[in-house]
Amino acid sequence: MTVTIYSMAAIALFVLGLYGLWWQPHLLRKLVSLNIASAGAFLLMVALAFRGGDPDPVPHALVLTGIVISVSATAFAVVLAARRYRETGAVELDDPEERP
Amino acid sequence: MIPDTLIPLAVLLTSFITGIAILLLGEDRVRLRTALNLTGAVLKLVLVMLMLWGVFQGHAYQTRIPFLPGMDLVLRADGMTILFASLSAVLWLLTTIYAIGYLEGAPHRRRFFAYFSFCVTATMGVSLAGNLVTFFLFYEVLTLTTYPLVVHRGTEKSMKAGAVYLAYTLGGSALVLVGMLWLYAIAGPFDFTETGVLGDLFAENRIALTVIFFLLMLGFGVKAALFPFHAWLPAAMVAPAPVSALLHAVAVVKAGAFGMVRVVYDVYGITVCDEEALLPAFMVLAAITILYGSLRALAQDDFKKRLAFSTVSQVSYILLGIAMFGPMGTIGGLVHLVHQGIMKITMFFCAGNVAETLHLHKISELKGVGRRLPLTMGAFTVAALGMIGVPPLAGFISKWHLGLGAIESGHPWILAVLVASSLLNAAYFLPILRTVWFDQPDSPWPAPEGGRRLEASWWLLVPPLATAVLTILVGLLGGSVISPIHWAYLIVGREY
Amino acid sequence: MNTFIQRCLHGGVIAVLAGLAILLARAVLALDPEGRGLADTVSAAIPDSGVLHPLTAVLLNFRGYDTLLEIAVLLVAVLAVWSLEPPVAPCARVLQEPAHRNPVLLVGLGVMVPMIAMTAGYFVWVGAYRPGGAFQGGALLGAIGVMLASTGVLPSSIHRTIRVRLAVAAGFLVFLLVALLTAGGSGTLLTYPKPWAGLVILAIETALALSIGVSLALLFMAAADRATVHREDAP
Amino acid sequence: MTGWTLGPEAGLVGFPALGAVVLAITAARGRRLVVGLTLAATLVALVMTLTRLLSVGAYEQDIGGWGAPLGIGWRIDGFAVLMLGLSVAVGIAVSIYSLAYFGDEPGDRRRALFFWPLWFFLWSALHGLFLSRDLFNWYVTLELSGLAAVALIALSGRADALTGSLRYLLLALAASLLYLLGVVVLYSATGSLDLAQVAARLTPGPVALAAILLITAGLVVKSALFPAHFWLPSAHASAPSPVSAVLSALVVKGGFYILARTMTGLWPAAVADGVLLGLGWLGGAAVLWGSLLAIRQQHLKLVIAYSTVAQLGYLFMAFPFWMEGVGEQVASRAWAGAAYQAVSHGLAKAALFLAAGVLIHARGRDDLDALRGLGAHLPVTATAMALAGISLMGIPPGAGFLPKWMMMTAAIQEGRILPIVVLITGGLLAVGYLFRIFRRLLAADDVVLAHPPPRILELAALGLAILSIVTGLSSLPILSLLRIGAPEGFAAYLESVP
Repeated sequence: MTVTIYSMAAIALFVLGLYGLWWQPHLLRKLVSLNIASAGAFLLMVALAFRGGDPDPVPHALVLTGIVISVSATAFAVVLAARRYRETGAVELDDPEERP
Repeated sequence: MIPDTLIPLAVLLTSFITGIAILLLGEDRVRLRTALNLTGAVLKLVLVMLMLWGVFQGHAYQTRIPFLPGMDLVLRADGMTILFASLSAVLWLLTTIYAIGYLEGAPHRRRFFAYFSFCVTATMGVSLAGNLVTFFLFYEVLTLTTYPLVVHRGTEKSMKAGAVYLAYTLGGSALVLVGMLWLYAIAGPFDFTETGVLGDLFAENRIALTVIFFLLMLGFGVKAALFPFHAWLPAAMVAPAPVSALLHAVAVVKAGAFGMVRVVYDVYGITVCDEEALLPAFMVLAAITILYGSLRALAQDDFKKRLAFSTVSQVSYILLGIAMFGPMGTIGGLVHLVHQGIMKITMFFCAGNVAETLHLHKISELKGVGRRLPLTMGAFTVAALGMIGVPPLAGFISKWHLGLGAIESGHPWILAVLVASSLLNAAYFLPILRTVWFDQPDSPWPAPEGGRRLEASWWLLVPPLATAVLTILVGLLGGSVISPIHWAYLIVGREY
Repeated sequence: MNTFIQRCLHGGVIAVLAGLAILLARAVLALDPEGRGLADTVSAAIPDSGVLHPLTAVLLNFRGYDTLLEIAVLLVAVLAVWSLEPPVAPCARVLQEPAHRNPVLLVGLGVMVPMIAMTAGYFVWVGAYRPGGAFQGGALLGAIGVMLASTGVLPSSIHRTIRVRLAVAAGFLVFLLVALLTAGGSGTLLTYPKPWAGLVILAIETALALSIGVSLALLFMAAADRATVHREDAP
Repeated sequence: MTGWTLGPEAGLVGFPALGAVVLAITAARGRRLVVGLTLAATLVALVMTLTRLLSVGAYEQDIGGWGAPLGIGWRIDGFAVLMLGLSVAVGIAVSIYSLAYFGDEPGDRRRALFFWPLWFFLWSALHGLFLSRDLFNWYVTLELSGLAAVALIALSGRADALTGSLRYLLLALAASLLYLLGVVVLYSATGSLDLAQVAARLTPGPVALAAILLITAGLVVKSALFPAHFWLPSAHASAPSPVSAVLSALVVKGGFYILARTMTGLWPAAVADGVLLGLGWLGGAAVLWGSLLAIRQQHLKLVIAYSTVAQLGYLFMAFPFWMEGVGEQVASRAWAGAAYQAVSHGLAKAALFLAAGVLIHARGRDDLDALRGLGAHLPVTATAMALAGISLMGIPPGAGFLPKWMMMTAAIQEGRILPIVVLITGGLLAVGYLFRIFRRLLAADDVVLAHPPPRILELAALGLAILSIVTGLSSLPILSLLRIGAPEGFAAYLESVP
């Protein structure tokens, strides 16, 4: 039962994150959405690892790997977006006011 | 001595290596380039003559290279190969000599001669191809290597012509590709075989094989400038004269015509084609093209354009000969493959000389040119008379056999087409001869540059004179072993 | 018209996402509710792994190759962030007032930094037996870096020195050399010789923790630099 | 010593990674030496792997000696080594090119500082990807290669590159998450991440369907299949030219490779026909749409980038031939065709981008009209472009002809007309967009070169272009390599290779 609740919550987080990634125009919001989606995916992994009573360590290790990747990518994306802002003044991906 | 299995490959390599070497040489290494060109061309001619003799003696030359599972690339020499290959080898040598003189001092000669060599390599590959996929490979390479030659001048007009050329020829290739694919699916991998390879298969897949036949023939027909796919040929006239000469006489249009020959004789087999009534449609199409081309030629004042439409008309004689069931028709078609090449290349050399020495491009400007360029115009006259069909010149031989074939195969209306076409030939060639020899020039012609005794440089004079002599010789010496007509008889003996 | 298309697109995306959710939910519900995954297999293999904690065993031994690549990801991220530095390096710091002018901050740092560092070391060591390990330790070291950077003790152009580059790369380098040496020794990557497995893992973990800490701090500093500039440039 | 059985394939991952980390530490010092050693070592590792493959057949390596499901496994078979060969060939050419490409201007010097470690990490990650048979390990290699690729794009520093790379990064991350979820579902159902074990334990049902759909969706975005291609052109066109070459030739192939592995690995137990058919349709649409857009572009690298969109479509057109009820002859023919296409496109496209880099370097601009008359000045580069173009157009003897031929014969055996129409139309459209480049190169305009490019740049491009023609004439060795360890149900066609 617990597993099911956590799993459903994880799926909801994941889908909401993807929706935000598509819908939010501001780059930082997109990044936050992406991290929400990642959180959903990681939560699902941990939740499913708990099915058989004592937890399965392999998904936990995978989540740890996933988190490090996610942190690295997010940091890079933030710096990239900031650099782009310096160059073009744009904070959105398809910014109409972007300087050519 | 080179083993028999390698000679076909060596024939290709003589020009391919020449091309690579030229590409690697600097633009200004004129002498070395000339030497390379001539060595390659002579070497190729020697090898082809060697093969000719060998094939005559019953040797089998074959190079087989694995390509895909169950599918090889095959290069080999049979009677038809020899017919086409010796034509290409002889004319390549002459055209190379001519091009060296024609392009003296022009820019981008390295590129020109390199692609010229590649183009000849592809033509040789077409003639040596021993199965459909090899044929297709070289056929495509031919299209691509000719493109830089067509657009050689690099002007907007030549770019447009290049685009037209590509659109037509690659469209045709797509048809061939589909046909070939389908054919392989039905018949499996096969080599070209005298009297055809389909045999009983045809009865089992009548509809499919009929469609394939039309796909292949129309696909090749594009390059052979068959009506209504001929428009690229006059457009490609923007190319330099040696290119036009090669395109018209040897490489491109002949590759198309040769493709049709291969399909009818060595894939389907002439007997099958006749029994299944595949040919009449092409006979009609050929007749239409012959008349249409001649009529359009009448209306042209541009010298090269008139020759171009004349080519459209003349090349279809080959198809006409193929499409008639009967040895005589076949002989007429095959021999015209060679004869038309010799005569037409003479004319383009001459047109080139006129353009190069006097900068004239229109027929109406040629008044009295004969007195300024007697040798050139003499050669032109021989070729033109040959085209019209005056005995005993080359054109007469072809037309005579075609006429015999028409009667033999029971299509007397073809005779009417031949007569009409000859009259039209006369109608658009004789006025040129009259203008050239008998009209008074509007103003005296400028004297040759640098006080030369000759009307033009040797490089430009030898090729047209040589081909003009050939035009006479192939008619007079029809009985000798190396005459085209003899080979046509030999081939026909094996196909029926 | 344009808004209509947008609305349709919006509806379409929502429908696709809802479909995705249903698909996933159905799959999750169809899974065996008692599925134990590899829990038992891992337990059985622990004695051979050189450590006692299953998570560390998976991370550093069973699936150590994943971890190797993952550290490469972190290293790539640091390189990528550095590569984005604008041609003229900004001199901005997060705190305009350096810490050494503020005695409270200075004393605070003096107490906190050694304590956190000690905890980090403990985490790395204890990872062999109970929850802990290079990542937890590295995260704490990263926190030290963040503190030092925020208080202006570390200059933002710190990566120009080879020592910093070495610290960032150390974890990966050590891990990779172990991998290549074991490949030379046993024919496969990362097959640790049995009696030494625990020691090798501890060495790797230490180097990893150092690199993770430094990398995290540097990533933070790069982003913070940018953020400051961002704020100053903004209208 | 008996223990010393060297695992040569480990060097393919290890040596570039070692080179990367050394260059990250030492920066510009001794760069040529490190690069040279890395290239040589990687090449040796490839040759040794190939030798081993040829002598023992397809083999597996358990990293750490644990074996699936506990540890991660590599599978070294013909397909893997073929892709590794492509990667090493392109990688060496690109590396040699890059040594000269990043010149002595201050911006260039700074770029080179980061180019080398990032590129070698990317190279290493790709090799890891091609070797792996572990579903989660693929996720990690995808992320490593993706992150390095994004950083390399942004290296050019142009505004459009920053936008392009950012869009690519966000999409790639989202795609990875989709893939990851698919993997999680598979693991939860089967208790293994090893492809073969998953395949053996998976049963058709909602779990398998969800997993396949998620994995497919994620990888389709990664490999830029229509309609998820929109991130590719701006990213590939705005990157520095050697990076564009790597991206188009290798990186996008990663997604395809994993998808092909999963589909053939899990086939037929868990692969839905609808998914395969859908991929085929999208592939066909990609061919047509990508080519049409390529014809409309006004910038050299955008033309080539859209051509990548089109050429990737061919890869996916093979998938419908793996549906239930298709004979093994046909399925294997299509599979071999797709693998061949991956190689032929990789070589030709890398050559084209490298050549484009030379032309742009020479003129200092990248619009198509800047190319007018360049052919006369840079004949070697023009030749490289022409040879690579022949392959892309699918005209023999270019390598691009063979995969098309294999797929067309597969289609005709199945009696499907549509793929043939698409394949031929795609070829003709390729002629259309490539000759927009060639005709300008041949134009008679007299131009002055802004910078005469170093000779080595031209030669690197030419080398790859010649290789793409050689590949078109040596199908039998390549197909017999592919036969080694071909997946079950995909070997019949290759059995006939002598």
